This record gives sequence, C-alpha cells and structure tokens, in this order.
Amino acid sequence: MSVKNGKTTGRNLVKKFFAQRETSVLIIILIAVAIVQIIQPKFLNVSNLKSIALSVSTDGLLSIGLCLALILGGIELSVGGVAAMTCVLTGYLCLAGVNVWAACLVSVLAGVAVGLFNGLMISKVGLPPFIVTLGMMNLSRGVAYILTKGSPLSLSGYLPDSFRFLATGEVLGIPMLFIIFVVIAVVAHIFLMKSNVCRNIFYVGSNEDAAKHSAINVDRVKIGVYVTVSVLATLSGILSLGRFNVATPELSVGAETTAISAAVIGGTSFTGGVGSISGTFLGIVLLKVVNSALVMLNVSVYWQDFVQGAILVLAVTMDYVTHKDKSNGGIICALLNKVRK
Amino acid sequence: MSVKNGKTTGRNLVKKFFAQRETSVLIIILIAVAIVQIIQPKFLNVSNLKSIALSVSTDGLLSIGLCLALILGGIELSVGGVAAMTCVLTGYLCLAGVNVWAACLVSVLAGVAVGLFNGLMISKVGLPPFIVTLGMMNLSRGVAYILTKGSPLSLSGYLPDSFRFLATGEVLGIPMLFIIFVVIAVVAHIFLMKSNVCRNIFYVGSNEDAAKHSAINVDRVKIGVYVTVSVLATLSGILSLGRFNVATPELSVGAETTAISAAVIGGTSFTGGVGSISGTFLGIVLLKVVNSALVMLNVSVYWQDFVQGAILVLAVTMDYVTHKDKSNGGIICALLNKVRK
Amino acid sequence: MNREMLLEIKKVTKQFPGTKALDNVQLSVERGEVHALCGENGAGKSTLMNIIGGLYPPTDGELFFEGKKIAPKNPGEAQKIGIGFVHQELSLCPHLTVAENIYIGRLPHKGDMIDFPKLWENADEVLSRFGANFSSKTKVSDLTVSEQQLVEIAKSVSLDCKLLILDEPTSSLTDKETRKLFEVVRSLKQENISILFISHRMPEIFAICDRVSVFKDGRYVCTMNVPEINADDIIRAMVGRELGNLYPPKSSCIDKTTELLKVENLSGKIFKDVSFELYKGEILGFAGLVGAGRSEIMTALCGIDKKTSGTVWVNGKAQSFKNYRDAVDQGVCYLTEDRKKQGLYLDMSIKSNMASANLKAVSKGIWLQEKLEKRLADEYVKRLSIKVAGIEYPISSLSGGNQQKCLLGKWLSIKPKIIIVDEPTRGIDVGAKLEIHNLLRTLADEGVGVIMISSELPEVMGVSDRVIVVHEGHLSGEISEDDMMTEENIMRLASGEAV
Amino acid sequence: QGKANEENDGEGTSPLVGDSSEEYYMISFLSGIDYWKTCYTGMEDAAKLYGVSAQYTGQTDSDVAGQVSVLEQVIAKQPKGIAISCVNSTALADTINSAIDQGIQVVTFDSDSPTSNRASYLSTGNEEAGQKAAEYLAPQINNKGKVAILYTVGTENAEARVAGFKAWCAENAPGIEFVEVNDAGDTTTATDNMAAALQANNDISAVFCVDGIAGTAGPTAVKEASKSDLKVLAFDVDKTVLDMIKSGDIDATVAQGQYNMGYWSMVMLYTQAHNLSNAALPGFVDTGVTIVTKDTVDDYYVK
Ligand SMILES: Nc1ncnc2c1ncn2[C@@H]1O[C@H](COP(=O)(O)OP(=O)(O)OP(=O)(O)O)[C@@H](O)[C@H]1O
Ligand SMILES: Nc1ncnc2c1ncn2[C@@H]1O[C@H](COP(=O)(O)OP(=O)(O)OP(=O)(O)O)[C@@H](O)[C@H]1O
Ligand SMILES: O[C@@H]1[C@@H](O)[C@@H](O)CO[C@H]1O
Ligand SMILES: [Mg+2]
Ligand SMILES: [Mg+2]
Repeated sequence: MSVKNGKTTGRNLVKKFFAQRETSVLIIILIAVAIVQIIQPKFLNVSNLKSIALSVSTDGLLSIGLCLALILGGIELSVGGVAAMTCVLTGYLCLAGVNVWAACLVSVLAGVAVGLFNGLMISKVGLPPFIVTLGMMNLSRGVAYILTKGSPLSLSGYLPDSFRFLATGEVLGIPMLFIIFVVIAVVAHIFLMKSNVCRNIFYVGSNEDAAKHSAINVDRVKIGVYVTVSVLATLSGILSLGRFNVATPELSVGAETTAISAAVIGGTSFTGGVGSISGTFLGIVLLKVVNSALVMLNVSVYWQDFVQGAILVLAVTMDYVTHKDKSNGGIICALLNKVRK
Repeated sequence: MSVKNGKTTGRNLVKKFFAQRETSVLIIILIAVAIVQIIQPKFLNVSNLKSIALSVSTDGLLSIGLCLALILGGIELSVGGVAAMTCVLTGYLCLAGVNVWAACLVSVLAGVAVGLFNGLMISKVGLPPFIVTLGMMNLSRGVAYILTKGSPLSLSGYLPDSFRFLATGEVLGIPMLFIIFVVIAVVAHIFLMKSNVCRNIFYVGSNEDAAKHSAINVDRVKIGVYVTVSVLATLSGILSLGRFNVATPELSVGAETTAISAAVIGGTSFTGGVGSISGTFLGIVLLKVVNSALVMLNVSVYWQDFVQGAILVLAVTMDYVTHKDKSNGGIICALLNKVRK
Repeated sequence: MNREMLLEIKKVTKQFPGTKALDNVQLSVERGEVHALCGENGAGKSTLMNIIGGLYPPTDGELFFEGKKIAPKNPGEAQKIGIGFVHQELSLCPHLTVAENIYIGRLPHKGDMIDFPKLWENADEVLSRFGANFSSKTKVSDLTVSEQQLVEIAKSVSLDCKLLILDEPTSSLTDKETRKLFEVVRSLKQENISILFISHRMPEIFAICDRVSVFKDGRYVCTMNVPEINADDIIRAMVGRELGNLYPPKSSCIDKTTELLKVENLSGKIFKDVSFELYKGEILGFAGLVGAGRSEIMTALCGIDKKTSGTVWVNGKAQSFKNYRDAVDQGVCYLTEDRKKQGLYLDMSIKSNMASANLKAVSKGIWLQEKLEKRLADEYVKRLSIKVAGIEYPISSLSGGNQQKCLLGKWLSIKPKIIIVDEPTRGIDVGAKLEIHNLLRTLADEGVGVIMISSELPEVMGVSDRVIVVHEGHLSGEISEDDMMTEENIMRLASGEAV
Repeated sequence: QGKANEENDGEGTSPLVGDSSEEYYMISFLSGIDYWKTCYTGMEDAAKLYGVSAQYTGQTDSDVAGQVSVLEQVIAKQPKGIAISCVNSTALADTINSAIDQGIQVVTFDSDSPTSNRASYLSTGNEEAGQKAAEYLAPQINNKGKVAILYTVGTENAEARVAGFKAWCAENAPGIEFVEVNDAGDTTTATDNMAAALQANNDISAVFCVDGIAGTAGPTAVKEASKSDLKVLAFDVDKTVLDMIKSGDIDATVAQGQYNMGYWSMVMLYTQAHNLSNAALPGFVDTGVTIVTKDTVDDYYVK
C-alpha cells in the first residue's frame, strides 16, 4: 500500500533500491566478478579493467541505441551494419584525401539518412521494424563491402593523431574511448529520464494509440529515435576506425544481438514502454565481463558459445524471477519480508 | 457489398484471388523470374531449377517453423543453431558406430528437448521469446562446436545409401529433399488452416488473455509450437547431414533471418495471429530465386548483401502497400475498380 | 435559441467498408449545457464523437465550432480547438504513472526538462476533485479498471477545454465514483463548459443532462429537453416502440432442494472463506464495490486463476478444476468483465471469435468444419439479434454492445450448465439490456444456473432473485427477500456495515 | 583425342587458342575478402593467354549450403571448367562429381575436396601452411613459451592451419604451449578476446593471427596492452597486414601462392578441356608458401 501511495518510508527506500532492475544486475555482476577474481587473481588488474572498458565502449553505444528502440516498442538490427558502413565510408574518404573531420561529418549524414529511411518506412509506410532494419542490415553492410571491394582499407599514416587520440588516447589513465562512451551514456540517461521530448518515447512504446489520441506526433517520435540510433551506430563505427586504424567491412558483425541482450538484461522490455540507459549500461558491462572471464579462465574456445548462451538465459531468468511479483523488491525484499515475519 | 453478403460473384472471385497475400508474392516471383530469364536464358533450365528446389528445402523447413512461431506471437532465433547441433549430433553418433536411424531418433529427441526448454521458459517462466531463443541459439551452436571441436566431421563411408537417398536421391527427376519439404509444407498448411488444434495458435497469437478466457490451454499451445519448430529444425539438420555427408558446426549460420524474412514476405505478421504456410512457402522461394539470380547474372559478390537487403525491403513494402486497404484486393483490384469507373 | 451554439454538426455521413455508420446526421450543442446522446448499440454515437474528436474525417458533411467551420485532422487539432475526449475504450499508458498519463502530450516543463514536482502537484490536485484514493505517482497498471477510468476522465477534465466528450464514462464506474463524476460535471457546467455525455443508463441522463439527442441506425432522430420528458420518451425514440417494464419477472420456480453449484471456504489471492450455493431456477446476483474481489472469486471458481483452498460442487459432484478447460467441459463458464482485454480477438472474424471456446462443436475429429462454424455464428447472431455486416468481418468493426452480445453467444454455444456473467450489460443499450436480462431469465427457467456480477445496483436488484454482497474479499451478507432488496441495504453491506 | 584437336583447330589455328565464348569460373567462399583477388588475377591472366573468358563468383559468407547452391548454379550455366576453393572438404564432393559427369572440368585450389574426382588440387594445403608458420615462429621464441592462436573457431581452413601449427610444434618444439583465442568473425570481439588472453597469460611470447580478421584484431590488442616485445605472425598478404609489417606492428606474415593457384588452375582446366595432354595431370600442385618480413614486404604490394 505505502508504495502505492508513493510515501517513502525508510523501509520503502530499501525496497525501492532492491526493486530497481539495475540493482539485481549489479548484484549479478559483483557475484560474477568475485567468483572470477578468486579463480583468476589477474582479473581485476588495471590493464584488464582497461581492456574491458575498451570492449564495453563501442558495443555500449549500440546498446544505448537498442535500449531506445526497444522502449519505443521497436527494434533495430542494422546497428552493426551501419557501424561497418560508416567506419568504411570515413576511411574511404580519408584515403581519397578528404579531411578526416569532413569525412566524419559525411558519415554522420549517411547515418542520419539511414535512420530517416528506417524511421519513415516504419512510421509512414507502417512496415514492421524487424523487417525494415533487417533489410537495412544487409544494405548497410553491403555498402561496406562495395566500398572496400572486400579488402579492409589500411589507414596507417592517413589518420591525424588528434583523431586517433579519441579512440586510443588516455586521460588520467582512463581510455578516451571509455570516457566518450560514459559521457554519452550519462547525457542519454538524463535526457531519457527527465526531458520532455524523450518521455514521448515511453508514451509511444507503452500505448501507441493513447499517444496518438493525445496529440503526440507519433511518427516524429519514431523517426527521431531511429535517427538517434543510427547516429550512435555511426559514432561507434567512426571510433572503431580510429581504434583499429583500419576500415573493415567485418566490423561489429552480430553486434545487434549483443546490444539487444545488454538492453534486455538491463531490464528493457520487449513490449515497449519500459527501460533505462543505466540498466543497459550494466547489461553491456555484465556481458563484456563474462566475455573476458571466459578467456581469462581459459575456457575452451569450443565451450564459449555454449557458456555465453547459458549466462544470457540465466541472467534474464534470475532478473525476471526476482521481479515476478512487481509489488515487492524482488528476491531480496522477499527475503527481508521473511525475516520480519 | 457483395463480399459482405458472402455472395461470391465472378467479380468477387477475382477480388478474393488478388486480395490473397500469396498472390502478390507470386506475382513478384513471376516478374523476377521473367526478368532474369530474359537476361540469362540458362536460368530456367532443369538443373538450375533443381538447385533452387534443393536450396529452398532445408531453409524452407526452418521457415515453416518461424511462420508458426510468429503466428503464435513469438519468435524463434535458435533454428539455425538447432539444425547445426542435430546435424553434428547425428553425425557424431554415426561415427561412434551407432546405427544411423537410431542416431536420427536421438537427435529428434534432442530437438524435442530444446523445444521443451524454449517453450517452458517462455510459457511458464514468462521470458521474452526473443531472449530465450537467442540464448538457445548460442547454446545449441555451442554444443555443435563442442562435439566437433570446431572441425567438421566427415562421414564419407559412414552413411548408408538408404539414408543419403532422402537428401540426394531423385524420384522422376525431382529431388527427394524437395519432395520431403513439399509434403511437410502441404501437411503443415492443411493442419494450420483446418485443424482445431492449430486454430488455437491463431487465438493465442491474436489475444493471449482472451485465449486464456476461452478455456484454451495457452501454455500447452506455446510449448507445442516451440517443440514443433525445433523438430522441424532437427529435420533440416539431419537432411543436411545426408545431403553434404558432413557434420559441420557452421551449418545454417544466420538461417533464422532468412526464415523470418520468408515468413514475413509471405504475409505472416509480427504481432501474431496472422500468417500462412503457403505464403511462407512462396516467401522462401522468392528469396532463393533472388539468390540464384544474383549468381546467374554474375552480380559482383560485393553487391550481393546490398541487393538482398534491397529486395527484402522492396518485397515487403510492395506487399504492405498493396494491402493497406484490406477491404479491397490490393493494387490489382484498385486498378480493376478504376477501370470500371 | 437564446443561448449561444458551441458545436453544430450538419449533414454528416460516415461510410465504413460494409457499413454506413452515420447517415446525414445533425447535432447542435449549446455553450454550458450537458447534452446527452442516446441510441442503441451501433447507432453511431461513438463514430460521431470520433469525428468531432479528429480520429477520422467524415465521408461527408460539416462541423462548426463557435461558428467557425472546423475539420480536425487529428486529436491534437481537436484539442487545440478546445475539444476534450474520454474514449469508450480505455486508452492509457499502463507502464507510466497516473500523473504522466493525465498530462500526456503536455507535461509541465522547465526548458527541455520535465518539471516533476509541478507534475505531481497538478495531477494530485485534479485527482482530488474525484476524491481518488491513489497517488498520482502510482503506475497505471497497478490500478483497477475503474480507477483507470477515473484517470482517463481526469485526463480530459484537466484539458480545460470548451467541449468535453464523455463516451460511456460510467460504464465501469461504481455508484460512488459516478456520483463524484457528476459533481465534477456540474462544476464544469458552472464554468460554462459544454459536455457531450453518452450513456445507456437512463437515470444518469435525468440526473445531469439538460437536453438529449437520440440516434437510430446511424440516423438522427430528435432532440428533447430532459425536464420535459421521461425515460419512456427516450426509449421510444431509440427503439421505436414501447419496452414496457425494464426488468423480466422474478423466478417462480426456484428449487431450493437442488444445488446446481455449491462453494465452500473458497480462498484466493484477494478473497477468503467464500461459501455460497446456487439453486436450480434462480439468478444469483453478486454486488459490491469495484475491487471487492467478485471477479477473482469467480475466476478462481472456474480454474482461470489459482485458488488457494476451498471446494466446489457442481450438481452435487465435488469438482477440482485443474484448469478452465475442465470447468468448461463440466458446463461451467465465466463471461469476463474486460471485453477488450480478455474477451475479443479484435483482428479475427466474428465467427472465429464465437467458436473460440467451443472448437469441438465445429469440428469433425480434429478437423474444423467451415459449415458448422458459419452455422454456429449465424445461429447466435440471429438468436441475440446482433447487428453485424457479415460474420466474416473482424469483430473490431462491431459496436461495443454488439461485441458483448457476441461474447454471450460464444458462451451460450457451449450449452452451459452454469454461466457466470461479470458486468454482462456494461455498455449495452436499454433494448439489448432487456434482451439479455430476459435471456438470463429464460436460461434460469430452463434450469441453467446463472450468476451475475454487476456494479449497477438497479440491475442487480432488478434481475437477481437473491443478492450476495462482497466486501473486500469476503461475503458481507445476503439478501433474498424482495422487501429487503434496497440500494441502501446493499450499499451498507458493500461498505462492510451490517444491515 | 586426336579428334578433339581437329574440332578445335577448325581454322587450322593452334589448339592453344581458345574461343572467347568458352567460360571458366572461379568459385570461392567468404568472397568478400581481399585474398581471392590475387587468385583471380592469376586466372584472368592465364585466360587471356588462351583467349577464353574467366568469371569470378561465390558467396559472402562461409555457409556450406550456400556454396553448394552457388556451385550448382554455375554448373547450370554449363561452363567449360570450374576452379573452386571448398568451404568444406566433404560437402562439395557430390556436386563436383556431378559437374565432372556433365563434362565440366573441375580443379580445387586453396581449400580441397579430396574425396571428389577433381582433376587436381592447387595450394599449400592449409595444414602445411600452418606447419610453415610454426617452422618460422618457433625459432623466433627459442622454441618455448606460450603462443596465442587467434582464429575464427569452426572454419575449416583456419582449424586446419591451427592443427598443422600445433602438430609441427609437438614434433619439433615440444616446449611451446598454446592459448587458442576465438576471433568470432568480428573485429571488435576478436580484439576483446585477444586482449583478455594477453591479460590472463602475461607469459605469451607470440601471437599467430590465422585469418584476415585476426590480422587486424591481433596487433591492435597487442598494442593496446602495450606489449611491443611480442612476436606477431599474420596470415595472407592483405594490404592492411603489409602496412602493419612496415610499421612494425606485425613481424611477419604467411604468403600463399595465390597468383599461382589461379594461374595454374586455369592452365589445367584449359588443358583438360581441350585434351591437350594425354598424360594425367598432377593430382596436387604445391603453389608454395613464403614468409614475408619487413625486408621483403614491398614485393608483395599489388602493383
Ligand atoms: N472502424 C470501423 N470499421 C467498420 N465499421 C465500424 C467501425 N467503427 C464502427 N463501425 C460500425 O459503425 C456503426 C456505429 O458504431 P458505433 O461504435 O458508433 O456505435 P455506438 O453508437 O457507439 O454503439 P455503442 O453504444 O455500442 O458504443 C456500427 O454498426 C459499427 O459496426
Ligand atoms: N490479475 C490481478 N492481479 C492482481 N490484482 C488484481 C487482478 N485483477 C484484479 N485485481 C485487484 O483485485 C481487486 C478486485 O478486483 P475485481 O475486478 O475482482 O473487483 P470486482 O469486485 O470484480 O469489481 P468489478 O469486477 O465490478 O470491477 C481489485 O483491487 C483489483 O485491482
Ligand atoms: O587465408 C585464407 C585463405 O587461404 C582462404 O582459405 C580464405 O580465407 C583466408 O583467410
Ligand atoms: Mg460507442
Ligand atoms: Mg472484476
């Protein structure tokens, strides 16, 4: 009852805290890290943390995008392809002698165009997002292949340090790439939670008709989201270029599934209307920690797919089970309640 | 009016015919074939038709599965993985000296187990199908890697002709594999359209709550569907073993997207409650015709992804646009009406 | 006309595929009046409102608002002009808070950011007008149907519009909440706001409306000044004939010796120790405030939801239904109160909807028989005189009332031994209502056990031979004697007091 | 066989002058990648000599069923000959044989189908290539320590190389241990995994990047872990790899005789199609492997 009346007693704060999806993911992460650390003491050393931070960053940008798309009640499968396309496009232009920043601008415009296409097809024509973005997944990666004629384009010597610094530099020992990602994530989080415009994403995702009936320009919201997602993917592509110094069409193959998993593990719902960047952030961290752990623990390469699948199902199951009874704070509160009785 | 009174005047039959989603896909196929044939006269020769028939068959089985899953309002991403897993499992057992038919039986049981797992997770635990089957996609392919240690298992000499005949034989010049697929498709179509058990799939897909309130055992329906899908995938895996005489963990990588595209091109809806095997059949045919055309027309390999993406979006768009106004028979009837005025 | 016209509708026609929903209708609403709209199910009321509200354009005709010609292309435009709309079907965002729903599309904000304190404050203020007992921070999905309806209304009231359209707002409200609503309506009227009020409940019209316009089969019939007329006048205009008395006669043949149904100490998620029996030939009414737990009792009884304990006897045989199918096979069925969410397969045909609980009856072996399915649908469309363009059409194309009749037909088709109907006439017109009541009576006379949940007191009293009242999950009393069956007594029990 | 010749030199021209309507196909898998271009150049050049036309096709992924249909579709066009690199050593046998039954000449290059009746296999077998790699790398690390092997798990050609590499070491440098790392077909993941492997085993003294993706990911991971003292051996001569050899991020790479594969495939196919040799052709042609280092790298840029 007290929750329902919005009163926040101390008891409630605890409850609220544990009721947060974020919390249960965080706990899962901590448990995971603890276990790995015990078996493999090198896990928590600075340089490994750095490498995890790096691996979180580019896929993290895609995950933020998918979080938005899912909250909207849609989905975006072309993020990996768009990342590859823009990575290649930027590299291609640089090799053609275009100034790197100009090249980035062009790529961003290309990203916007892709987003517009997806958005229009989904909102105006009314095609299912899954199909539109599936098609775009091939289209965009196709462009990457066409531009490279298959051979990854080597950019050694073509990219100014100022540009490469964004992807390879460090500030106070923290990788630039990670800093960029975190900044974007935080900004996105604030806007998603607090801004007027972004609230419409939740409205549309929760009940499109209601949104229509309430003078919300549903089409504009959709287009806006899909453009944002593409731009995030573009960013990820451009930064990867800086990181690898190579424009490869094989970039981010299958990244969309990682991104979706991250968002969903973070509590973003498939039916739309629910989700958070903070959760997604933790989601991608969890996935990358697991990834790194598998290698650090010398799990046979042949077992890695299997274990990853198991972890995914496990994490989501735990999360769902603990939140089945919405009224309480999941498993932790269930325990608390037990204790009190 | 006449439609509404259920009378079927000649005019109406035309309308009905063109109102069928199948029809518009069929037309698209015919147009495509015509164009290709003009440019490349060898396209319609027997051996190419055979090769198209073969490539339709194994993916076709997966497409039927996805059609069912989508009508149910779910999705199944693990079909490719399950095909690989069962293909490898069967091969593995044969090499271990198990009788091939016994091995098939074991694989089918494995398939059933996978289906049960997916079904239970989705119905009883209530996880989103996308995530469960995504996890299963890794799990099943993982098993394939574990069993093969990565390198495909060659079965030359181990598989009896009786078995290989199913996948490589011909009857009256028609590939056995294709015959098997068509038979299964026809049976599935009849059951889906005419059996009361399968009607429940539509009810659940259309409104799960209502189904529950119509005394339909929703969970059983779901589990039933996911088991069926896995078994179809298993069949596809076993037949591939017979066809290639090798058990490779790389089998049907990314096949789920092909299967989904086929179902959706065939008019199966993402929101559930709508779809047909006949449409799906035409959907997979269209996709494979396009594939074959790309090779027959010497389309540069670098363009293939791009063209495929374009075709997918194009086909679905055409289909949706022509059916926007459900009451009439799509674009063709629109024209007919024009003519009369 | 001495008073100023706010809205004028001239020669409006709306053609749907297969149906002419509106045929050259007119309507004029004065400033500051409460104008009732009456008509049978499918008369075209909602359609007209949807046109005014900008959901879809008329096929033909003109709208004038404050003398200016308008053609709202979408709800947004309608709102800007000053038209607020509470839809017949709930349209809220379940995942969001009450406040966010009330201010959907127009959240108070500082710069780009939402001003949450202001949001909560404003929302709570609006809610307080309805004496709502839940906070504006509550997630809508945690509210009951009726609480959600309140939110829906609060949403439009807060629009500070010039014309407020209420399409059957009371159908899922209890009397208490309805009275609150009426207070609000009156105060809005004081602020010189006009209200278009659609309801199938005659008393409500006489309670708050100044004028009433009647529609029939998509045509405008007439407009009357409420003070000058009585219910029969309206009904005559609606149905084109006298209805006589509004409720069927009570049963003469209750057989207290045969218990069709016996329930003992049934307990579940939100109710406990419920015991009662249902006799041959009677209609047993269940009254109570919304949220009392009546539906849950019944759904648990039928095995739709889990019961924690208790026994159920059908025709003297102890039954433990493992799932709903078991119950239905024993001839026990439950007609849901939530038509849209739990009743209808909106995108499927009328005939498929009707067969959905009874596929065996339309199949040979495992094979569905097109013919049987058609025949079944046709039979009940005729028997319940359901207004359909054709049984092949999607059920979404039917008016609310006709959809409800389809659901009733769906359950009658299983030839039930015991039928439990939850708010069976919610949103149904007087004519159809009477038909349904008569139907329930005939069923009872034929020996079918009938249990009716209703939040509409006149209905419970009018139809039931015996009324059981539920209060917060337990039975707070039972009334069988006619002279005891008064609104006061029922309300007292419903709010937990003794009679 | 003499008859065959008459048919060909109708105008009394040499049997070595073919007809431009004669089509010869090169089929590969993962056809998007750089590698095949050089193979195809070889084939084209030979085709020019004979005045016949060469075509290149394939599929962008490494799906078995996919390559089988591509082969079938090429057969449907009834070309004179086909040179194919087989994504799987067993799966294509039947289709290859059916092509031969229809009178189409078939040779395999790069990746073989040993159980088929193909006229010849032109390549460094992937296994042998792996051994050559080991033969170069082992001494560089004094035949001991850990070697990380980065490759796409499950792709047959890569697996074969890894097998060859290990086999050689087991034989000649038993002191060497292996850490297998999956590059999962994606540059980013490959880098992540390689990075983690370097963290877990700071005693890794060399990295063997077995395929194209690894060629980019491996060096990047090594750089990001700033372990410049590691030996990095790549595979194939993609321009990116060559550049990194120049820049020192990669120490050496294994160059296969791609041009030879294409060139001699064409020669064989033509010879067979025109019955120019009554002696059976060699069933296996070693197209050679060389190790490319900073000193030789310049010769390998495509001019
Ligand atoms: N979207 C639609 N497509 C086709 N027919 C429709 C549609 N909406 C309404 N109709 C038809 O128009 C007629 C009027 O429907 P409407 O909902 O306006 O009736 P109503 O007066 O609101 O009835 P109720 O009192 O039951 O709500 C009905 O015959 C209905 O079947
Ligand atoms: N599925 C459910 N899960 C949890 N609580 C529920 C559920 N359905 C209803 N409730 C709650 O149980 C209480 C009883 O609801 P219910 O609908 O049974 O009331 P009722 O007496 O049937 O009134 P009416 O049916 O007239 O609306 C309400 O507080 C409602 O919010
Ligand atoms: O190096 C290999 C080639 O030998 C060929 O197998 C295709 O894939 C490349 O990575
Ligand atoms: Mg209505
Ligand atoms: Mg209820």
